[in-house]
Amino acid sequence: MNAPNKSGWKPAMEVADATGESVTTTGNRALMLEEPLIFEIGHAETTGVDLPEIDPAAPSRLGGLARDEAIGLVGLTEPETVRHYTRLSRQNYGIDLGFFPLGSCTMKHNPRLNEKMARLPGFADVHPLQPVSTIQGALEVMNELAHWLLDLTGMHSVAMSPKAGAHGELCGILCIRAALEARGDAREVVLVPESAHGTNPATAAFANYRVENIPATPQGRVDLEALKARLGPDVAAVMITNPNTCGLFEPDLREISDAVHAAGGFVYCDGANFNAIVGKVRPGDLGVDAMHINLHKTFSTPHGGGGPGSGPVVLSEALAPFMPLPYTARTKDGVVHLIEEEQADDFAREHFGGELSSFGRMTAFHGQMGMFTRALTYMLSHGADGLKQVAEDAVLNANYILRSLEDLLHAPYADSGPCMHEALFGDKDFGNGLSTLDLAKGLIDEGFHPMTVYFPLVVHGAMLVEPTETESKASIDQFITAFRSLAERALAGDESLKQAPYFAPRRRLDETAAARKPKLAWTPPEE
Amino acid sequence: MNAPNKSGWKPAMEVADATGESVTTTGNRALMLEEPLIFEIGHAETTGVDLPEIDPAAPSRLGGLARDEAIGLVGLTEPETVRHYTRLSRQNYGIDLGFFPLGSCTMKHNPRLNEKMARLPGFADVHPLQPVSTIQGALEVMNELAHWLLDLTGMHSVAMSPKAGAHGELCGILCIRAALEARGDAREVVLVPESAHGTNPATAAFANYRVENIPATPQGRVDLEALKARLGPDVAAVMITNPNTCGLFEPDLREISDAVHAAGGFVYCDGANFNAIVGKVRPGDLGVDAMHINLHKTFSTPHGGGGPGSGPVVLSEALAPFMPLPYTARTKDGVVHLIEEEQADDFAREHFGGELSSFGRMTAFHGQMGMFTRALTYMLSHGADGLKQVAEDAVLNANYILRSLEDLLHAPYADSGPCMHEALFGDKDFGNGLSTLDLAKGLIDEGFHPMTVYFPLVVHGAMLVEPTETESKASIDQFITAFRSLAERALAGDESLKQAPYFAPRRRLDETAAARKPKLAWTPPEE
Amino acid sequence: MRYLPLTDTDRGEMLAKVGAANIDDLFVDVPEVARLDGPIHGLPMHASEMAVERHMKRLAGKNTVAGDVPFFLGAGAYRHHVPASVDTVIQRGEFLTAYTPYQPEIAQGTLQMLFEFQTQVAKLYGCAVANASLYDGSTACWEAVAMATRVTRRNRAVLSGALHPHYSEVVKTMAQFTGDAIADSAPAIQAEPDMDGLSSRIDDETACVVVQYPDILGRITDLTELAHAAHEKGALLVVVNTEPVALGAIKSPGEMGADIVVGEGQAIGVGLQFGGPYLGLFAVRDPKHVRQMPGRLCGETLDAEGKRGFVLTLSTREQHIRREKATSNICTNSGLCALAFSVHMTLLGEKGLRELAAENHRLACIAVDRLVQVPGVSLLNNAFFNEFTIMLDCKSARDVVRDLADRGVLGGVSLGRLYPGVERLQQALLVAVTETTTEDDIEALATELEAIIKEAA
Amino acid sequence: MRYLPLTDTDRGEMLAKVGAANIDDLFVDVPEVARLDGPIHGLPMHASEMAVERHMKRLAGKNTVAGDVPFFLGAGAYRHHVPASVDTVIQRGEFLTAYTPYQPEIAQGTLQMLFEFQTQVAKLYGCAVANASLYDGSTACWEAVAMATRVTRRNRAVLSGALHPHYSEVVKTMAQFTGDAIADSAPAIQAEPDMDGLSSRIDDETACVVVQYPDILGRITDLTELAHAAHEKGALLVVVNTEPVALGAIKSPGEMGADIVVGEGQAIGVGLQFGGPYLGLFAVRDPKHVRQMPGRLCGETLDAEGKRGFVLTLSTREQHIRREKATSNICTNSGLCALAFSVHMTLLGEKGLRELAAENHRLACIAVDRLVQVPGVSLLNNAFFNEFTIMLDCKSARDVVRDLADRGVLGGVSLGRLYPGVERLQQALLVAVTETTTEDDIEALATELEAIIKEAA
Ligand SMILES: Cc1ncc(COP(=O)(O)O)c(C=O)c1O
Ligand SMILES: Cc1ncc(COP(=O)(O)O)c(C=O)c1O
Repeated sequence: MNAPNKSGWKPAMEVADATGESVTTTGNRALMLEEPLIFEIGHAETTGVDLPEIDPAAPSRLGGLARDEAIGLVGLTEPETVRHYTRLSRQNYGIDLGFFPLGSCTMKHNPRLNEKMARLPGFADVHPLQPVSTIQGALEVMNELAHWLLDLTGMHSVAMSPKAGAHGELCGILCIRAALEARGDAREVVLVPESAHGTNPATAAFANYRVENIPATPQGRVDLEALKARLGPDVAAVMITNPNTCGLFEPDLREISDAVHAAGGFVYCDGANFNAIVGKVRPGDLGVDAMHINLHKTFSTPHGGGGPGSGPVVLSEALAPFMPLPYTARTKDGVVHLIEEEQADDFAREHFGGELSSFGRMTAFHGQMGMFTRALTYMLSHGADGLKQVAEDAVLNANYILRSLEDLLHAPYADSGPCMHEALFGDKDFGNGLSTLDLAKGLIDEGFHPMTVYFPLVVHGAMLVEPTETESKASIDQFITAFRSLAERALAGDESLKQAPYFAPRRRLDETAAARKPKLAWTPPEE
Repeated sequence: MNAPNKSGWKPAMEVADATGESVTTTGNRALMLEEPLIFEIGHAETTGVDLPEIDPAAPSRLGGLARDEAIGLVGLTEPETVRHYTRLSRQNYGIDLGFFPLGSCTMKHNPRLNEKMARLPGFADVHPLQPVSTIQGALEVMNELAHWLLDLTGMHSVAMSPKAGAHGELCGILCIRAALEARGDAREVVLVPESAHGTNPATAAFANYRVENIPATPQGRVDLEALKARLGPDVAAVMITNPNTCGLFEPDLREISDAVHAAGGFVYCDGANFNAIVGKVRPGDLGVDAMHINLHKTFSTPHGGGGPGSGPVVLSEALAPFMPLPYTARTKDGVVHLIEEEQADDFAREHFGGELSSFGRMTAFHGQMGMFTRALTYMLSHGADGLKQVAEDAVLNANYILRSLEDLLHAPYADSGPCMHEALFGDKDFGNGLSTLDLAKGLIDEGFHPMTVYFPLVVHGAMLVEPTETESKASIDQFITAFRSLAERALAGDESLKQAPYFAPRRRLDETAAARKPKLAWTPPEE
Repeated sequence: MRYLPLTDTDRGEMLAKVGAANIDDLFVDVPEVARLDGPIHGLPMHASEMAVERHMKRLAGKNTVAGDVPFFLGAGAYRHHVPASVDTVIQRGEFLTAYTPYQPEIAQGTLQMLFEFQTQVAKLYGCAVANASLYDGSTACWEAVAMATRVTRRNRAVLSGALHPHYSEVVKTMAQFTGDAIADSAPAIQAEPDMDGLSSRIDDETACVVVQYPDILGRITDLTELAHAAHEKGALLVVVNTEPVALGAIKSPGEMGADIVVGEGQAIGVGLQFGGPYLGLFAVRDPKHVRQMPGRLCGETLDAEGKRGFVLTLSTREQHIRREKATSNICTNSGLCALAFSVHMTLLGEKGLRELAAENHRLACIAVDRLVQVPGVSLLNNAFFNEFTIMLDCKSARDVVRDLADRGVLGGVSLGRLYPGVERLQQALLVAVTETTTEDDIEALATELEAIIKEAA
Repeated sequence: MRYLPLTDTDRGEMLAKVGAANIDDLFVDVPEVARLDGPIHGLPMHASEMAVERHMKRLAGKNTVAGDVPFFLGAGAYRHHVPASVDTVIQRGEFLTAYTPYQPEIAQGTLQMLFEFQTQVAKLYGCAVANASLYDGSTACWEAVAMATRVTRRNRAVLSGALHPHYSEVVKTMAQFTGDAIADSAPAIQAEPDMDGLSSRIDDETACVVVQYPDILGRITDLTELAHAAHEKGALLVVVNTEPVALGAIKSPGEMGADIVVGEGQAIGVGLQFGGPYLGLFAVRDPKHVRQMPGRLCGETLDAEGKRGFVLTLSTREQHIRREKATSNICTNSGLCALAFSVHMTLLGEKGLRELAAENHRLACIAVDRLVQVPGVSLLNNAFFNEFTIMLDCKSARDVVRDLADRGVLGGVSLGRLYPGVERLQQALLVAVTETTTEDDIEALATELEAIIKEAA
């Protein structure tokens, strides 16, 4: 409805002087509401639950350890609580509000049927240690989900318990270490591209591997020949992200896998970007040995402001025997078994014809059931046909953005062909010292969540735009218009961008001060 | 946290010239997001549900009336739908966001347990015409609620089916008409105070009564002597609101009732303000014959942006036989009966010792079940002790506001003693032509919902502030500070208030233009 | 107490501020004799969430849940699948806990939604303008009659015999008091409604003729002739619809010449809820009648900066402005149900609504075909959408419904339940089928019906 | 498809813009041989909400719902009543559909909540600083051990035998690979844990000693001595708590000298959910250890206008900045569970938490008193909070649990389930009692237990 402004626009509202003084007595601005901390409005004697008063004469068998000092908590009544969190929530951006093209994070719509199904008492109100006869439905969910994951990836087995992507990486790398150790082959190095997500090197280091770089081509892919040259008996694994963090497919993955296998190593694939290829190609067909799947990305479980996630790991036949306990499996008689430490060997002997050399246990209980129900609901909703369409639309949206901005913005790999689910840009040629951060903050004023910035590290001022498939063309077109306007201003060196955002609940926050003298918990104001 | 501004503050942001041009390309301002109409973004071929495609060869037994033309609807997918309504919702104020002192509307907190209980499949997924043996729980809810309502009001019977307060008024007045007609006494006049809510005269007129004014005292109460003087054989009923719409208790209600009864008429009490006295005094003890109870006020069912409500009507013994069908009743054997047209007479004879002369039926089915479950949940939560505390806190909050502002603002009845649940002010002495509306719009900028304005009609520029009991002292104190600052500006004639609100999703809207050439439905833009 | 934020300290400070020694000083106006001194006797004291939840669950457990059994009830309330996102939206605090949008600058969410809702209803009904909702279909029906008397300045209404009996009851109840004359009757048991008979009852004093479409027996008839007949006599045609999904498959009342179209919106987005809250829809074909409409209307306008916005408009029709001269006494309406309807309708869209209607009709056809195979069962209707009337070869369909319930099937609504006195209707059973009905459900109904009829014979 | 907004027209226009003839032109990098040409074989096609809901409900129906039966399971996952408003808050789209708050200007909601959460956890644990959550208690336990090795530059950890066996398993699994040495054992069946034995295992190479409080058998012991013993040797005391409600009744680990306190937060706000997602809590008593902590931290700061605001801080500890040198590889954590915890904790407050704890303990005492009346049942613990160990006079508590389940009672967690190999534990049954347990539930357990033991005898 509004015509795009011409580049060079200046905000009408000047930055207030930094006195913190406000234009209303309350500091509120109509529906943009300030909210104190609970510790500033709650009381020790206030509560939002109705429980029996404590009977001081009641018997106590606490071994003389009854708390005598105050804990220091405060309570709010229900009206105050609902209002506190509602007001806080209104200072947040989410997918439900608008376009959230945070590259590598796959911020797709979170279907509400998922939420409804996860709340069925038959899933939500079940204890993980109930006798197996009383949890057959839960085990079936895990099994059905496992079935989908294996069919979609073309892999042999799947470890369900990892709690998120990074935990899944650890699971995969530990399977690899266990497999190598099982054959008495202690290797030391894991190769990781510079463009990899931080969790990749962190995971490898955590498993006591030395991390070395995989060289890249100018087209943003793994340099096959250089990699081959580096392979040797010290290399335990290569960790490759596919599609990679530049939003590009690794065309040589099959050959990489073959080379790694030939050198006695394993291929770990970071599956965070599986959304681009689900239903289009199966990682198992590309020689991958282990890959985590972020159910909170490809399979639409909500990110919840930072988690929880879920990171099942699909495994090749070579790694399957080492997967962590517990796992579930359905035997030919249709019964679903929860395999824990106790039964693992018997079960493996009887049904898989060999002993399980599980490397151990990664977590208490059996994994992120609440995410399994959501992800399975999503898979059943989309079906095999829908999931294929998901990948296609996600990739189409990203290419559309790439081609709609490449004339204006530095797009480092645009010439190398189509991208996958992400369009990548850099801040080359921005004027007056402006950088990616300024453009990102400008997007906030325009009503968008910024893309991922400064990642991957291989591109200067990287801007990684992942639209996902749940965005309409109209929405993407509006984003492109706003992005172009901002890019023009950044290229022209419009300094007003340095102070963006102007309209968000907060102006730019001082992160340096926060880290210099960290204040990480509320403390009572000094009198 | 922020010091109150001194009176005379001027907003930093000037009103833009009325070109509709925006400071961002999108028109958004960070989290304050613009949203088009569904008809501007949807498509006829888009849908957010997955249903089988239509088989054109399928048999059709539609009597040749199959629709051939397009309906003209548009659809959105689920992601677009959730976002559309989420963005719209963010342009709304609700109790969950902040203080909502809308007088006469009792905007108290809506407990979330109510919502949860109403959604139990045993209540939500039950058809009103199921065989009675399959709906015993639903009937018990109605009966239990009826029981509470009767105990709290000290009345004889209750008609459960009215759909909101105004529907309840109609129910009560029709009971009165039926009772009078039953005794062959056709009367013509209903007396209503000038301060009454618009639904009172509208209801009386609807039931074919002539409406006449009840005179008021300078203290804002019914003028007992004047009323007595007017009573006579033509007066069918007086309609009195208690506490009245000035937020005051009618101390003479018992005497009024006696006088009305002596003159052969009935007393209808508008119970919209029951929240002020629940558990403190029973209308039945004051001689009331009929009173509706807005479950969506006193008993915390949500207003939902305009409804649904629920308006059960408690009745005196004299009116009970005339109440509308259906009703429910529990017999001595503990069984709960749904009494419809068919059983009414038999049932009344057997259990109440007389025939029912019900005036008929006010609605299909049995009333607002979804509100009954919520209201009952609320009553059980508060209990008899809690409900008493509700009234006390509601009245205390209102008096606190009255006494915190009366030095500054015209408070017409402040001298006559304590108020009940509402504090009433007028805009006397505002400078420069400013009025109540301007102060109200200023409150919007401060992050509050304005109080009720220009009602009751008996006070110039009335401002009716109803805090309810679910507001904390801190919240009320903040409101008082902001209100004082605005009042000072209004009294000083600060013209900047005439353009408030400055920060809301919309500036003042042109209501005159809207009414002059009404546009009440979307039409495609002309090419 | 969990909903009461004042602490005892607060209360003390506030009493001091208002100059009261104790709380009862603020209740001085209450006559001494009437003042209660403790919590009301006989009622329980406050209870925890957990305790209340247990109590309510116990009550809920005593009802048979429609979704748990083969289910065929309709008669003005239909069980459709409501997408999960509808509830997500209506639980947003900004919608749930808002009041009527009296302050439009901070109520654009509700207002724009109402504008969209009005447009959706108008289109569905084939009308120009719809209002922002009334209580339910039955009260909307009465409001239509009342409006027709205002428009025509006549006070006689002719009701079709095949109008939902609760709706006729409501109209007749109200008319008793307003002095309007109402003519009606119970439906005749025949495959087609007697439209000629209905037309012939329209005369020069008739304000309106009211007809249901599809009617209470599930029958569908062209209303064009009836519209002509009414218009010829200067009367209005009021069409009542209780199943909006039907209008995804059949012509709209507006198309056929209806002047006022009203109905129950419950079937879309709202759910069964044991009969309420439901959603009254109200629309007029001719915009000139707008100023006689009851209820709220939302209209488009501009704000001081020239931006489009929405407001409640034409309020001079309403009680809060016009008082005893208002077009209706309605105040609180069905806002949140209108939102649920609008969200569901937006999810459906043109395509989804048509598919939904087709699926309902498809399954209804399957049900009919199966049920008429049961010995002693015959179909009354020539035409139907998703509800139809079957005649049972036994004394009382009402008893059959109870027997079916005992066998775990909620088999429909007997006309005996709706028209207890009317002998000729006692063998008729109204059966509704929606997209939520499975073929297994149909089979269960047929099987149990067969068994019951056999036993009775 | 209901989640895919692109229309075929859109797709056509967009393909034209990107210069592709068809969608597969965009997948050219995928090796020909690996490209799939149709939907993957063997998987179903897309399905309606209704169909999916039916399927999922069928599966859910195969589980026994804890709330439907007398229920006594604990062992690291507790069933507490979660107030209805908790779910309202966590379903707000602005919380549910947000990502990690990388753009603080439009993530103050999440950030302020995390700051409040960190404060609540720190206070509960008697610590100075808590982080913004980890996956769950067991992984938090491992992270504590790993942090202790960083802080002390030693790599031996001593685990109490009464640490939850899943937690020890996780620690031992991880240590296998990091090269840390872990000493542990299954618990001894005695009324008091052997703290002296544990102390005696701490030596100069010990990075930390890890002890659970209340422990896996429900026992409660003062840890002050153990803290001294550890500190004397330069080791850290890591205390694990799996039932945060207990800390409303008993001293905090911080008070007793714990250096790192970790635990499972599930009991407050999160619910059972068959074991996940849960909520890892992590806190340190001494602020000087902050820079060695794993996971995200939210800190207070000012914005450019001088207004208070919150940001993620000290990120140089984290993988996205520090990569292979990070303190942990964690990225996604348990944000929404932290919100649920924080909302519930805010509703409880000091008063509510203490009352909740007292009510749990009261009912546990009643349960103990009743159960020891059952012939063949004896109590192990001297002290307990809401969970305790009973010894059954029969071969296998595990079989008893299964028998109880067949009789409709979920009667607890047998130690045999947790320690399958350990003979001496097979007769022990862990019983948890919370505010959701009724006296009828306790009676049912006692009665059925008595019957089973009798039958077995
Ligand atoms: C490429 C990549 N790898 C790994 C991860 C880590 O996954 P998680 O956050 O689920 O632990 C992410 C998540 O942001 C990612 O984008
Ligand atoms: C005093 C008074 N009477 C009657 C009513 C009408 O009630 P309802 O809106 O429930 O129809 C109201 C509601 O605003 C009111 O405040």
